[in-house]
Amino acid sequence: MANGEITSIVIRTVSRIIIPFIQIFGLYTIIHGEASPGGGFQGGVILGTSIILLTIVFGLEEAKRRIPRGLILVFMSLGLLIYSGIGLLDMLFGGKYLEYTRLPLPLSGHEISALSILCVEIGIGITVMSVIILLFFYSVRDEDAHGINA
Amino acid sequence: MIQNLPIFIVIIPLVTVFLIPLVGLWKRDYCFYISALSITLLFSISVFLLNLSINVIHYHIGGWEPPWGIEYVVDPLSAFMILLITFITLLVILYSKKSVSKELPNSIVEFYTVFMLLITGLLGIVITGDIFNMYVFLEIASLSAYALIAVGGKRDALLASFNYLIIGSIAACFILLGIGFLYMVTGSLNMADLSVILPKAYASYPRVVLTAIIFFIVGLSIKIALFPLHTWLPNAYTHAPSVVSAELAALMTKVGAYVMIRILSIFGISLLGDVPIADILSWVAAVAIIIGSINAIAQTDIKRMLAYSSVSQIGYIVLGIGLANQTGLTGGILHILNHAFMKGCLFLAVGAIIYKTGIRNINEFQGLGRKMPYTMLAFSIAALSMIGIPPLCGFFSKWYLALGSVESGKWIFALVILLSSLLNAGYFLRVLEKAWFGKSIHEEVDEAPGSMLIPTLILAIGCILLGIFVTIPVSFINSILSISKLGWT
Amino acid sequence: MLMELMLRYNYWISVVLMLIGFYTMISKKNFIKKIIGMNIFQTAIFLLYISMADIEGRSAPIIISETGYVNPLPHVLILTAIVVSVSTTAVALSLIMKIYKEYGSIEEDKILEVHS
Amino acid sequence: MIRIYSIISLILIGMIFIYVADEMPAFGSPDNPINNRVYDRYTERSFEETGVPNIVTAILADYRGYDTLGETTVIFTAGMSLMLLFSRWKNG
Repeated sequence: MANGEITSIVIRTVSRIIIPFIQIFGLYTIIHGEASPGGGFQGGVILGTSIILLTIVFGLEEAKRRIPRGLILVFMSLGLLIYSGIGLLDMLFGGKYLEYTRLPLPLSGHEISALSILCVEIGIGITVMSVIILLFFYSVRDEDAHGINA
Repeated sequence: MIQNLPIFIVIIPLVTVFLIPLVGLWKRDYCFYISALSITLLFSISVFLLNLSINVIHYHIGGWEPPWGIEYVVDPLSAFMILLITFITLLVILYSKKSVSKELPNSIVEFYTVFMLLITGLLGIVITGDIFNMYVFLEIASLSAYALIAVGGKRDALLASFNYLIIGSIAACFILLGIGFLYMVTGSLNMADLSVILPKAYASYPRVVLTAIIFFIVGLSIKIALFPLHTWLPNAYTHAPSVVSAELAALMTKVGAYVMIRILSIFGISLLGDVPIADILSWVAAVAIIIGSINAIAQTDIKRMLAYSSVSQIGYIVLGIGLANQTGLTGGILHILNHAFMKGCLFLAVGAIIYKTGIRNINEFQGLGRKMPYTMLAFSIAALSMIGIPPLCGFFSKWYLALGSVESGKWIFALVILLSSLLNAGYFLRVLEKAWFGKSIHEEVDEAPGSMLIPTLILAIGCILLGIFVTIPVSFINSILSISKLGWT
Repeated sequence: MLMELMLRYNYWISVVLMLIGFYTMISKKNFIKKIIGMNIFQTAIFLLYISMADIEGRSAPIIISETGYVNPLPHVLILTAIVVSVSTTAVALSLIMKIYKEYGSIEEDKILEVHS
Repeated sequence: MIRIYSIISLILIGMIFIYVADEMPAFGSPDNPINNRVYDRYTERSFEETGVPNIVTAILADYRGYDTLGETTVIFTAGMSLMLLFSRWKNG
């Protein structure tokens, strides 16, 4: 229990199995947000919780080894960059900001727009996921430093 | 490209915000240069926009026309506010290099990121023509303000920030409620569209519309710290880092006042004629002016004194809004401009003094005038301007406000302005007397570094110039008032 | 009278929740309780928005049904407002953590004692 | 003391709500003014204009996509604010 990880073999095995499924469900929620309830925020939060589960079960050190701080920072910016980048691209091709149909793709107007919406949702998902992970990492680290469980 | 200029006002700081942490991972000193570069770019764009704004620019984001999509409106008033924000921020950013690396040596990257987010929020609030979009950007600005206040020197900053957060989120909830009520009876969120529909909605749902006004006014009064909802402000400004104090004092409350003007003009004369909201606002503002000044006299901490002085100065702006006539509103908007310069200059000067000496207590200011002559000179100019000595800019906004109150037959407000000028003189002259004529008790203090001194002096010179050439801003404000059609005057 | 109330029961529910949240927010001394109050207040507002979007007998705004849809715009606004609320809560909780580290308490009374 | 203040403000706000809630549009009625202005275009034409069957997503990411950018920025702000707070107060 030194760095807060759970030692029970049942929980460790079950989480090892369940985490990929949570992540798949998160991706499904993001991608299927166009046709059913869901979207970037919801899916991003689900993806984030899978990492939170990983942290709770396998400890902060393991989670940090897999997801370093710099990566979270890059992801946080990347999501927003995708979103605003799409807007800037639209502007580059002569439209207004976020006027999706102006992208020069060999597709019909509303297909381009649907595609752009998908990209935007993915961008939102990335940002939300990394912020959720960041929130959890920081709060856990702080508690460790203070030694409430020590 | 030129028709896309309005969106760049928000996109440039936003893109800077993503770049800063990425560059910061590699080399943290570059954060300052990126921020300064982007603000310079913004400043030049906003000068350009001010010229274009004579014909009001409507920018439909995503190509969707207003009631369905979000619209950006650049009319002279918002162009003026954008120019003010970018100019003051440019100076504050230049000033921040030394100050931040001393006060927050471990978190320069994060500081500049959140600071640019604050700017993004402020610019977004000003430029948008959609009421819900305004709420979103208000929250960006508020959230970053909470964080920026919390990183001030002492642990009290955390408490001040938390208090601000609680009160600020009550305000945000009220504004959200107000938006909800308006949307409930109109079905639209666009400001221009709302002002067309509202008279009809008012006929069938008078109470809902009135309640919406009340919630907006109360929420915004909290955000701009109008007495008696000002309790968060003194602690927040006192404990924030000096750069943040200057930025918030000079701009955040002004943007709140701007939003108040916009919201009131949505409701328009037909609605505000029925209820004495303007009267109530001006009476509350009069009380705020007096109470703020009296509180300021009682302080010994210089930053806290300036914070209470802010409470009183916000009273002036709201008085101008509440007077609801052309002259009064001219005074109010002129005071937004003048107070941004004066308070910015005062907080930057005090920041320089704290940077060099660590002094915050007024009684220890003795002899500083001889040790840091240029900083104290800037401080004195801004202080005299706050008191309202004629050739300086503070006099003229008070003059217009007094004229406006006489015009609407409310002599008592002119008296309030006079009385408050005397009180201002009371607390500022005390500092000036100590600084210039007191016996020096500091031996090895010298002048602040140039990068801090120059922005402070520019603002001080601005105070003089705005006073001498007062006709330029006044005629510009008059053209704002005629073009922007601020409905309730 | 009762019928009148029943016609608008959704508003009354959210009003009661709002008042509970507001009271908790300003009267409780414990910081966490304040944040809980803030969340209740915000959720009550979300409820108000969502309930005013409703149209009886119509379905969720996804294009599959033939019965018509409820008003979709409040849902969108509330998705935005929820994220704002989450962010505010996150910042507030991290502030509370820092306050606890600095003062050793999250009760306003005790902090003021430590302070003086 | 704070209790008295909070009860007073509670009563004030409660009174405002009692004053207003009576008059609000009825629950669930299709004639409410909320459905006047933008409702029709969103529900009838959003699929052909954006190509997305979920109307909420269509508005969220297209019609009012800029709000969503702002909202993503809000959560980004929360993340950066946290980093700022924790980096500043690292050693208490």
